[in-house]
Amino acid sequence: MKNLRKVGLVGATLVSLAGGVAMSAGGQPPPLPIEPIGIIETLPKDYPESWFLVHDASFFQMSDGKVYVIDIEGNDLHEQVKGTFNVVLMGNLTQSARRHEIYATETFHSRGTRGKREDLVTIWDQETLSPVGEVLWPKPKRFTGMPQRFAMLLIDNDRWLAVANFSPATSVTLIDLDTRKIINEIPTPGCVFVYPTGERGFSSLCADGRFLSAELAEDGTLIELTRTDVFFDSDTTPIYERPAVIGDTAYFPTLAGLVYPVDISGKVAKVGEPWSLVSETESEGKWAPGGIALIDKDDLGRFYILMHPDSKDGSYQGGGPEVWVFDPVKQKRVQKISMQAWGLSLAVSRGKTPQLMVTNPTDMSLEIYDGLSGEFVKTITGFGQSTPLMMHGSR
Amino acid sequence: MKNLRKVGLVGATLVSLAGGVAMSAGGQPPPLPIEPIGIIETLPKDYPESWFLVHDASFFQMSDGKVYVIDIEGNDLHEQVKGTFNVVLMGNLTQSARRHEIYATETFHSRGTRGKREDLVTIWDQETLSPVGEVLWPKPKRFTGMPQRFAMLLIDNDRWLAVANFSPATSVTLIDLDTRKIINEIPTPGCVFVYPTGERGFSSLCADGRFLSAELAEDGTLIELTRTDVFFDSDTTPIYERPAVIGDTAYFPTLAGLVYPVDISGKVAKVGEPWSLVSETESEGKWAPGGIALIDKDDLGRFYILMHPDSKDGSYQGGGPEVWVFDPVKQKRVQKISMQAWGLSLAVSRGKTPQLMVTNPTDMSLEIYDGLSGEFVKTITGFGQSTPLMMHGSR
Amino acid sequence: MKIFDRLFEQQARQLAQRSSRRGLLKGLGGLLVGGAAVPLLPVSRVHAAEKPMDKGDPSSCDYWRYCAMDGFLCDCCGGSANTCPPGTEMSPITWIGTCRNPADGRSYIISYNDCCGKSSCGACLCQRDEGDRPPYRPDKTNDINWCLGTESAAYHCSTAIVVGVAFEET
Amino acid sequence: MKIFDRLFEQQARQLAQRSSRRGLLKGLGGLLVGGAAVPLLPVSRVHAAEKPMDKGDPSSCDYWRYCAMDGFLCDCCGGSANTCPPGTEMSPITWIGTCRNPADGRSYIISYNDCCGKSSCGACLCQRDEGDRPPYRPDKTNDINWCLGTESAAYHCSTAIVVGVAFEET
Repeated sequence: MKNLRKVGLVGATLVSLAGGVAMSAGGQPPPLPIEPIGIIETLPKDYPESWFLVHDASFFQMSDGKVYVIDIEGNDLHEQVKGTFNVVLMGNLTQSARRHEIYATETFHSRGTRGKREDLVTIWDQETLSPVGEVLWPKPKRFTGMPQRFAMLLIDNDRWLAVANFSPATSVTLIDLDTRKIINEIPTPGCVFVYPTGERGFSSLCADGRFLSAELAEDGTLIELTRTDVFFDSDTTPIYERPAVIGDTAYFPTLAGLVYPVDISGKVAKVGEPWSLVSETESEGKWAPGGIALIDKDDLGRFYILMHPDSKDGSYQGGGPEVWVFDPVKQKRVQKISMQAWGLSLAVSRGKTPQLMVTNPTDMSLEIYDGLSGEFVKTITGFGQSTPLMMHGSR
Repeated sequence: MKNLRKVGLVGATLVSLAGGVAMSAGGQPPPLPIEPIGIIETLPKDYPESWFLVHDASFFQMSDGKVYVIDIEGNDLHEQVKGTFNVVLMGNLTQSARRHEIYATETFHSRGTRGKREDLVTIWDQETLSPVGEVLWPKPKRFTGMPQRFAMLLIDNDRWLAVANFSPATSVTLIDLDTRKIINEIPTPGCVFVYPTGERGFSSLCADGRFLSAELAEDGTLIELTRTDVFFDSDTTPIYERPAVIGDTAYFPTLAGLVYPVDISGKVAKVGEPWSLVSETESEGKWAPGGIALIDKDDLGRFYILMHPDSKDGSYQGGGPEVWVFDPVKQKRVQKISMQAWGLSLAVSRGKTPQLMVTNPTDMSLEIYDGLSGEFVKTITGFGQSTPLMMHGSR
Repeated sequence: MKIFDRLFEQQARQLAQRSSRRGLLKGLGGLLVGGAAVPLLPVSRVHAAEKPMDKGDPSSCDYWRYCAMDGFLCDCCGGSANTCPPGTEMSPITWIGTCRNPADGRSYIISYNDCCGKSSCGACLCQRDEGDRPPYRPDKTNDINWCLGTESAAYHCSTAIVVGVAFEET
Repeated sequence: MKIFDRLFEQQARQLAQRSSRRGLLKGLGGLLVGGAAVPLLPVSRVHAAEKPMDKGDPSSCDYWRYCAMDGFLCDCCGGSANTCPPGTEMSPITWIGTCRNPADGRSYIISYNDCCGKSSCGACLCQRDEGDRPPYRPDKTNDINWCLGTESAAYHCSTAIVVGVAFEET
């Protein structure tokens, strides 16, 4: 742990001194002890609530994507940056608190950006930030693109990891995390990504405006694929592929500012009646959602969504100046947070005092706001980031 | 070639139109033709004088180092950027005009920054900017570090490529460029890098203040290694490892501002009498050389060197506000060029009207100055660069 | 290096629009392909020509072909609006936009073929997203890495190739 | 992100010095190891202590141990002035500097062990180069990638470890 080091630097002579150098006389302090070489820091097995995984896909240098483990309670970079690991070529992340592991999809070529391509999930140990395993795709096809929260999904109490493929044929690869082996690949024609559904299943979102729900058996084989009714038109009334999942409900915002509550407790996704994020007055100002990682939830049952005025065709991923916080059960906005300038992506910490992290796209700094009061807390920057556009509150 | 494309965009209907769309009546222009898909640009076999190889080792993302082929005569990015290729993990570059090839040392790991390490020289074709060959090290040991002009050297009319190793044992790997195979490895104990010497040899620079000169046989075997007399003290009177090579003389500046002319025409390097870059008056202002790629030469027999005032221990790689141009035969400064702000690295184009390219470390832009008049010409920036600290005028 | 300015471009556009409402026309291309009944704007027939007309700067994000663009413009990377830089390979699979050419008033089908096999070009980042849809509509999404069906999955830059006229006033 | 400010630090230092001459003492450590006959500055004995003294901010390039530093400070990367961040490996081979600890007036031998196996940390770039020499003097050069004798050659950040007292006034 870090604090030990601090003692080592300024503490007493724990280590014997350099050969022949005596303790000084005349009031001069004794010399600094010789320090041990080769010490590598480790992290706690369980990450505190104030820790985030900041995923910087590094769009200007995609061979060098990175995840920074950041403690937002730290006062300086030494206290804020807990460690990093690489995630190469537009990967995605998910974390299992139960297994103390972080999973990252990566793509390597034998010669950096050329040569033989290999797709895999790298398994990182939370304590050592070292890779403890990898699962190689027999044929590379995993989804690569802008970072997504639901390109990967933990299923059945973190027993399985489901990973979205796009080649452009779509499917889901199922990994057993005990054996770290691929146990199945389920085709999801016309549908992408993996959203939680039931005890042991997932749903994908389809071009024709419905869900495809997959029910899996105990051994990972497919029991049934079910398509729901059409509930949106991807041309005229598109929804975001980015929900906030709170308990048994996944809230899918639409580009125009409605929210579809989707009951995911059963074996098949059940789409509820949409309601509007935007009041009639706000609707005159053309307020609508916007951003990359534009929505997240807290442990108090609320979701946070980036909003921008004057929305138009093409503005739906551009972020916005405000974050609106909703109580989705009451279908009511409970907080409105104005960014210092503008926000492009957000994430919320777990626990009773949720903290909101927002990417400021002007300088790529991370701004922290208090989830309850909405007040600006601090800016975290200068940690080496390039384009930190996906963040995850630690689990 | 690019200009063809321009015609394609605005030109006549060379390609048949989309099915059924007729030429319009009523004065409306005919629709744009359907354009061919899959066209890849190529470059001229011989690079014009106005082209530079800008090597951006990308110190903040070393897995994503790049070389930009830049035409400084271009008026905008479209005209300036001719193409790019990757050079991974602090590589080095050299170009053979005769072979129309560019050689880059690279290091790959099977998992990006981890896994099995492989060192190699990648051979790039100048016309296609595609790799046309690679030479793999049997055991990785090539020099990696800040970019150097003399970590690689073409020998014997570009028949061989010599590459410096540092593991930290030092040696030179000799590659036959006809067969693209390693033909020898010459140990250079206590000495590093590869400087031209004689018709078929090289010299390295040693910790004890002398050269080690290697004479090679027709087949690449070593005939003799010779150590010169000591001519500097690496503690008290250090020289830069970065010479300007003009004809048969390599000019090695010292950190304090002297220049050693080294006769490299024979089989053994012959160190001449040093002279000072700095006048007595300037010496009061503590002017001294400083920078990364701090020196280069032009085809008029002059060298260019970055200079800074108030030099002190630690300032020798920090660049400077001025470039001084010397006629080394007359041992006389012939030009003094003041940067817009500050320069960290430089390179000079070949030909009768040499152009000077300087890295401005404030914004990492490249500034162009006229080598004859010393006047500022333009700034080239926004081409995706991160840390372009080594540039080469094209050969 | 102005990479953040460029990433921030959409905010700038947004802010500019809030005051001046400029750029409203940009959205039309996308709506048209969606089948919405938006009439074509009147086209000036005064400056009629016998040759196809294409105006604008292919190095600028404002160029009409880039209406559904999200990526680095190949025109700034050693390629052009419709060709790849040396040593890259062009992806055969792609997303599609429908953009209005202001010079002739027509809407064209634009194929945004990515150039692959070298790392991010890094120049002229351009995000306009008009008519863009999330990845469940692959034919209309730019959020996917389209370096598919290529030897390398490394994304370098994006082209914007005219592959047809969307429809024609007769 | 202020990476260029940081790269530019040396220029800033330079300019600052030109006017104020501040920071002149920084060079001493380097000169001492070179064997030059520069006398130690007088050390205040008023605030004597019985415990070793080490003051300064290990996240700042100005910290005394970093006199011959050129790289990212591990203290900003999940490590500390003398330990590596999680999941990296410390290079066993390294370059050496001699830096004066202002708190006790002594000069110490500092070993700048690199931490390897992850890509550039990217935070707290620090270049001071005092006592630094070109790569023909490997023991005193920071221009080499010291990720040698490690499994990976990828450079992440640099530590500054006290490995001995350079000399002692008696």
